[in-house]
Amino acid sequence: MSDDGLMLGTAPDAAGEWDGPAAAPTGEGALYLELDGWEGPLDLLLDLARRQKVDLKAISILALVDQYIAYIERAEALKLEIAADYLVMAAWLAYLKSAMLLPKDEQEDPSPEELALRLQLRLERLGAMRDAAARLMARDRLGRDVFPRGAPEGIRVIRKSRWDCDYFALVQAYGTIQRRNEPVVHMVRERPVMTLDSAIERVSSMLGVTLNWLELRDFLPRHSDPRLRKSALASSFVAALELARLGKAELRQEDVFGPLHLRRVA
Amino acid sequence: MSDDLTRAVEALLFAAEEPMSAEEIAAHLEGADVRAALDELQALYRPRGVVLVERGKRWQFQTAPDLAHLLRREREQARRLSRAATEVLAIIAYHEPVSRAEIESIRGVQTSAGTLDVLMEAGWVRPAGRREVPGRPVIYATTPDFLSHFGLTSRRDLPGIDELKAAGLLDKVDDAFEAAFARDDPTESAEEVASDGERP
Amino acid sequence: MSDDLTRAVEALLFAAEEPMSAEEIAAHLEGADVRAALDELQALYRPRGVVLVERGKRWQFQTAPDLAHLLRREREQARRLSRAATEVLAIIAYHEPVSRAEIESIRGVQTSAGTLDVLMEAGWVRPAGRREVPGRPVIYATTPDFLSHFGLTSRRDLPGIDELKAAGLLDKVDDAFEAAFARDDPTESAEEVASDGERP
Repeated sequence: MSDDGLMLGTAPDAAGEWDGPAAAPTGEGALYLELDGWEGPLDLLLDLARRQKVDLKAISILALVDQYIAYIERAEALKLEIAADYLVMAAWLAYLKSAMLLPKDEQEDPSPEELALRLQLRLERLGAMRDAAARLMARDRLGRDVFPRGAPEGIRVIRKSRWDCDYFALVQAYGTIQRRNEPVVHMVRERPVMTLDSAIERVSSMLGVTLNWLELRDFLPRHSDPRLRKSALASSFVAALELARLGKAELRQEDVFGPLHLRRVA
Repeated sequence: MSDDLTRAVEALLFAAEEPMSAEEIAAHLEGADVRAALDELQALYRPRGVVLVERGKRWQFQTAPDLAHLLRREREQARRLSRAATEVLAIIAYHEPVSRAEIESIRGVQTSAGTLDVLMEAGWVRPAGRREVPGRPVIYATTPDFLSHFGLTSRRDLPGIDELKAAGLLDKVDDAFEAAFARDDPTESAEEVASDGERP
Repeated sequence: MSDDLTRAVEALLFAAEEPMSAEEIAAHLEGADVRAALDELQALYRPRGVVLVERGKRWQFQTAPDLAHLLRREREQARRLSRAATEVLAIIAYHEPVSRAEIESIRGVQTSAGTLDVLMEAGWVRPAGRREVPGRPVIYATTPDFLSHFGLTSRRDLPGIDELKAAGLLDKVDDAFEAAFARDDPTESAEEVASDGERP
């Protein structure tokens, strides 16, 4: 970026100030006091270049360098405080000038012609944008020169809902309310169950009949209510475990989920 | 057409934030006589989409009355009625005319004002006077639009309690659950399933 | 003169609070093709105190520029932009999209964050994504409001943009340098010029 020494600016521009620095004065004498009026060395260089009153393409870089250095020296002589980037630019320009005055075969790379061209190109671009900004600001601006309608009626989009509900939902809702409103009575139903005590009694008495292995299902009451059978199966299983724990019976199961057999311990 | 004065009056009225009297307009134009310009502009704009009108000696541009509808564009959006609103609608349909307090006592929950608003916005419910009891509460009824939306000739077409029962819509939740559960278990006897359904 | 569609477009644009695109206008008019109506209105209003202008594909009525002296409100003088802000705005408008580093390389000074903020607050500049180079810097562009405010139909209307483009003044210094140096010094070999451009 700063290969040609021109991106030296470190001082931020006058941001946020709506009434920025006054336009640079044109009188020679006023130049001394207006160092703060420029936004960096490039800005000052452009202003000096424009004083040559020639197209920036035809600018004399050598003359420009002399003007800049003379300007900075005058400011120093007046003991004005000069921002570092202006001094760096002055040093760079002094180097450029000496290089330009050297015989061509002693020149280093990049050549002073290249550096001068880059400087000229940059000044041209900055100048072009400065002119463009001025032309832009001079246009007929909305709210300053031309005006929109003062009191527009405005265009409104009114969002309207089309509500949707079907017959079934309506009737179902009424059913829900009716159901909700019926008096709530909690009743515990009597269920046919076999208690653990009766299962233990039943299983041990049946085991007493034989010494053979019996399947657990053989202990269940036959032809009974299926719900009673479920309960009896659970109770009889727990009864079998209990009897085994008490050492009164032994259990055998051949495979996982296979029939469970038990017999009396002799 | 317009001379400079007419153009100036036109621009002033266009940019003005409030209607302007002829005197106010003239004050902006070095006291020129703007009467003729106003008449000219009024005639010029008469057939247009925008017209110049005088109200109480003040002048302003406004949209031509026949085009005012363009400025208020409606956009319809289908929305499903909430469960609460559906319930309120059903209560009004079955019990009309009915007050809000009555609706709430039937539903067993408070009903927000917005719910009734939605039903009135939908055009299905209307206020139908006041109940002559202390507090004179507003009572609500359904509208003809309600009948046509739900394909009913009259409110008598709504299914009665018995029909709701037959359709299973009044079944208690746990009864319905038992019935469904029993069906899944083929060992359960048919008698038992039937008797379950009748148990109180 | 005007048929109904033209009147409708006229009314909508008069009533609108913001400039409207042809598509937005059409959306209010059941998708009618409004292009001819816009052209007719623009021609009709051209000599008047109020004119119809197109700004960045959006249309709006506004007062005629030559009447500015009658309408300018002294006390409401728009806040003046700083010179830095006007320059940054011009650089963004003529080069968009452009990164802050690119703006700085043209101006030769750092740009404080406040300068861009001022332009974004005015609604003239917006971030327009990131440049896909190392560091992915944010790039900036102008807005439709920028075109409206400065009375530009499109960016092609920017004062002198064609000349600037033709003169290569919108090209980067490096590119211009290569082109100019190669042209000015035909003895220079292509390699050397290329290597110049790559110097860190």
